Amino acid sequence: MKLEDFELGGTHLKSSDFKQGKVLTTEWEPNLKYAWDNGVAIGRYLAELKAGRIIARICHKCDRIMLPPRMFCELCFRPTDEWMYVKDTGVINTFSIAKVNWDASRRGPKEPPLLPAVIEIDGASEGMGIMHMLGEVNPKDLKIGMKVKAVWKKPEDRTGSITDILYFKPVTAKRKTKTKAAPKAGGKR
Amino acid sequence: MGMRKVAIVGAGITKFVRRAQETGKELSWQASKMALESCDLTLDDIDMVTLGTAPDAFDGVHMKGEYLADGAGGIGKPYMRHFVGGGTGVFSPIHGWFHVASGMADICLVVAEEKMSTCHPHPAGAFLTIFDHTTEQPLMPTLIWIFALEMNRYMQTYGISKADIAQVSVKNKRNAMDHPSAQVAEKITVEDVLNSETLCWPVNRLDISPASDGAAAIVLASERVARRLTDKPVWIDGIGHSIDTAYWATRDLAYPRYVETAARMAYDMAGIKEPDKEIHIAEPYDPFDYKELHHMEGLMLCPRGKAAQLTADGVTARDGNMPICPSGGALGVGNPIAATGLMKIIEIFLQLRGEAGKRQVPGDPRCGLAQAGVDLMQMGTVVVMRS
Amino acid sequence: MAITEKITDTTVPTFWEGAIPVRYVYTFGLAGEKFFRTVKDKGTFLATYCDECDISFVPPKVYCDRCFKELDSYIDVGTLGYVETFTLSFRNMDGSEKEIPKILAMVRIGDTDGGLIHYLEGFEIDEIAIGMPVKAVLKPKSQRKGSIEDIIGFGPVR
Amino acid sequence: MIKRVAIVGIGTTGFRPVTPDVSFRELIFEAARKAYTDAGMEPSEIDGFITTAEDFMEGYSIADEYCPDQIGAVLKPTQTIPGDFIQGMATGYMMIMTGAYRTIAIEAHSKASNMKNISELMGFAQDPVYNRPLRETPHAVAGLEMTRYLFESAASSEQCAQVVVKNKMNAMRNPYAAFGAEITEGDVLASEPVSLPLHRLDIAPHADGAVVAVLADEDTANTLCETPIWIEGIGWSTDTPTLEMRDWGEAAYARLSAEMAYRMAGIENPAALIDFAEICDEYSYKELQHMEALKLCMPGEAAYMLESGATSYQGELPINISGGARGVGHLFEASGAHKILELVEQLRGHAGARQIPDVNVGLAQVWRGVPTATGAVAILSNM
Repeated sequence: MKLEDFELGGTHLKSSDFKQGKVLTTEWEPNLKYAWDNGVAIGRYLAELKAGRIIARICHKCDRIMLPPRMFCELCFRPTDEWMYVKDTGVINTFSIAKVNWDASRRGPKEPPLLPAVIEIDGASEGMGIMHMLGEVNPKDLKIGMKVKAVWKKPEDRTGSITDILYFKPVTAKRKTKTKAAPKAGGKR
Repeated sequence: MGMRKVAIVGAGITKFVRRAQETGKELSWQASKMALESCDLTLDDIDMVTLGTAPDAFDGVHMKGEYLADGAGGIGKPYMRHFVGGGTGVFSPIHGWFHVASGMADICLVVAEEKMSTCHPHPAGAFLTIFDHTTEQPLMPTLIWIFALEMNRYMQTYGISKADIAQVSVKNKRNAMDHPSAQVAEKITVEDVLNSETLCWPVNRLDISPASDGAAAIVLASERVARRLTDKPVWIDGIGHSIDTAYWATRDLAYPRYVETAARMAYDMAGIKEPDKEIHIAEPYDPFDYKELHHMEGLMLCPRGKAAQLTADGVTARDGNMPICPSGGALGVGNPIAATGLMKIIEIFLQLRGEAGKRQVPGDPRCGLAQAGVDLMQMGTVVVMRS
Repeated sequence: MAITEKITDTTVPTFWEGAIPVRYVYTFGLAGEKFFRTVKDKGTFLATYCDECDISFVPPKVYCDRCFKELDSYIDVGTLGYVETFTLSFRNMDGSEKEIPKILAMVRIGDTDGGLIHYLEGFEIDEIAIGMPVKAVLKPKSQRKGSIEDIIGFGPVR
Repeated sequence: MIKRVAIVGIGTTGFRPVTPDVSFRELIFEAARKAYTDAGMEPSEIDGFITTAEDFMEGYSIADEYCPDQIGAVLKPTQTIPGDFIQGMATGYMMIMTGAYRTIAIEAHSKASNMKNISELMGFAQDPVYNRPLRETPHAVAGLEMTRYLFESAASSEQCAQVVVKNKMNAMRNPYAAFGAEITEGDVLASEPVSLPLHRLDIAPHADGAVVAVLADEDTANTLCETPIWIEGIGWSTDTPTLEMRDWGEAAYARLSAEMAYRMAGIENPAALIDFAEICDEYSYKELQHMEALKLCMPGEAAYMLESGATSYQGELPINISGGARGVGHLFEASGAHKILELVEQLRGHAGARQIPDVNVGLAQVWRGVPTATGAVAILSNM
């Protein structure tokens, strides 16, 4: 057989075909809402974030200090053993300079890029990173391996969320930047 | 071992398009009907059906495997869906292989479908909710972040430039010019890629495969039936699948070990000791251009960090020593997730039969491989095929 | 049991709220487009017929889902049908209660193997019987958009 | 050649209306840990893993991503089947029969309590063009079917209510069940109408919980345990998803699945050979409709059998000893899992207060719920 010998299905529509009503359509916005149980490990993780601390969980058998914390070790498959506070500093494992929002809409010309990163947290086992944002930094100065520190919300504004940390900023920012905060994520959810 | 041999005996595919008028059911039927016609079978001959399709959040139907059943030929038959994220399309023949190699079915229809355009205004919106709902989604991530983060780490680890990586997009989009299903085939240059809009540095628009609608299907048969149906069966000689932890930020992002474990499983089954010599042609998953390189390394087709050089040297071109994505891949043909994986299987099937037309690689290839994967950079699916 | 530290205080468990914020626009497909264009413009229903399997499809399909034959000729099957089954529904999709319960029915159209699921209008629940003939009631042509909502329901045959 | 496949280990958390003290990961870990301990294996020794899950039930676009950690499947051959546990078990059965895997673990769970509007989610499974725009309760599909079933079988709403009474009573003896109660036929008929003839108490309320089972090939099973529970037959099937094209009286998916499973098990007269059955009663009438489709009785006879007490706890063919979905709770993808769990416990003789004496062959049947026409059947034995 050869693909070329067949008449292939698939009728392409242009975006204007929709706008001009050349094709019948129906719309739907599902109401998909959840309240997920945090359970033991994430429940404690969020509570500690509210208190301005990052907590990890230790597996003695694998000798790992794990972040985010978990009540079982996914490698040796037994319960983890102990809680441990880790630092709110870390190292940039990798980063990006994002000009699109979560829904693929583009950030406006005056909106600074978002700076997502994987940050390896000091005190956790090597390579234990979490995804978070970077701030108070010129994107051009970003480098893998850079030391960073968490910038927390004011205690009264914290809600027990990963966003209680506003972003991580370089530890040795030489010049004072006037862009105080990291940009807000765009697009309505 | 005494395992039953399983062959691919027929294939079908739709065009990959940005917005299809057809429903997902109709696309599935178009591909499935073509697959049956290609090997002179009717739906009556099919013992069982398996369907691969990725998130319900694309097509916009809860339990969409159930919704698609009639278009996929599943009515009144044992019919089941499998779903391993971006790895789904190459898992499809693996699930089909379970059906036939176990002796449960003699002939199994394997269908893969995706209709991403239903998700408006852009399917990207469905990707926010692939991240951990509590510890990641509040940061409002987009899918491109995770690829950009991985690409940056990969570039840094091996000292690879954006230009090195852009060559993959150039190659695949050009290869796709000969694929009848292709959505975004074009002749572009490395500069075009580098000058295209930067979305999430280091990722530019032309580094990424498009969102697509499409379907693909194959027919699997047991050895006895396959030999009766065709004089050119293509055998599934090795299958492998593996998933890494969901805690993706705790992993080495420079190397896809989930692909390596899946590949080792498939190579063991196929008796392959030196993949770089024994595999003649490969279709690794290329949703982003660097991913082709990343996956080639995970497949052990070249040493870590060396895939870009092979691409620069033309080794992975269609007329090179190790053609990679001669179909045009996700970057060129399009990326209706599950259907893309099966498109890759179909390309290897046609290439090994010498029926790939203008895309045919020289040198009479006898052993090929298709791979898909990803999820949160964690899923690997690998199929080794021989003529 | 399996984990060594559990929550033992009622005030401790917490939850995280979220949503899947997606929106969809569905095309009707090759057959659906023809069906609803015809409802909109001509006020009648179309079927496709597979002569291999002797099955007629309402809603029409471009393929026979039993033998995969392509079905490309459409037959006007009118708007008369028979109650195959029915239910008195008290709830909406979101689980909320309806102000007035509605009679929902599966109506076989003509002598086809298919039909439509829609409301029965103009009946008391006690009047409904399986096998009873009914006729589609459509919105006025000017208000029809090409959708299942162009049909108000099925009413008595007079 | 592999000849037989057995269940060699099973673990569960039990089933509760809510589980606020554990995350889905912690919930599943408990079931997995118990299953592996029961099988006398560590997950590192297991060749492959299967999770059964649907995205929107989990609240993720790609729920598959989150399947490995809590079942010990990191970097192992693992996959998600968006289907019922029994379909997952069918895949596991096939994997072992290929000869490429000796042992497979299968996981299913429900965190249905975490869905804030489960009714609308169920409605989201309807055809977006022909059905969904009416914004009808998803239970209306069952209401339509119940009317037709009662018409064709001449069974009554009262008899359907007796199914609820029986199963909720059975659940009183099942420590895993969340909805055991002593109620009357009148209580069911007096409960609020949802989609008549369906009342609120005809419909199974949902529950949370997890189950993990370990399958092994014959040789491995015989070395691992004294009483392997053999999979004698397994079948799965799908009828048309197009509501308008359906035969509304008969549960064709159940008949086809059963025929496949019976063929595999070499069973010609299921009513005589099967000692007990766990069958889908997500809606009360479904138990009766399914009994007929499974050929456990003649068409139209299910209600008589129920009334005669033949399907009760002490009857000739006890049905839903566990309490079924009405007594245990509706578990969505894990529905088949609690039925398999019940079969294993009964066939091992570990069912405590609800143990049926001298049982050798059990049948589990499941349906994927409205608006689907998909089901699966498994036949297990301890011989």
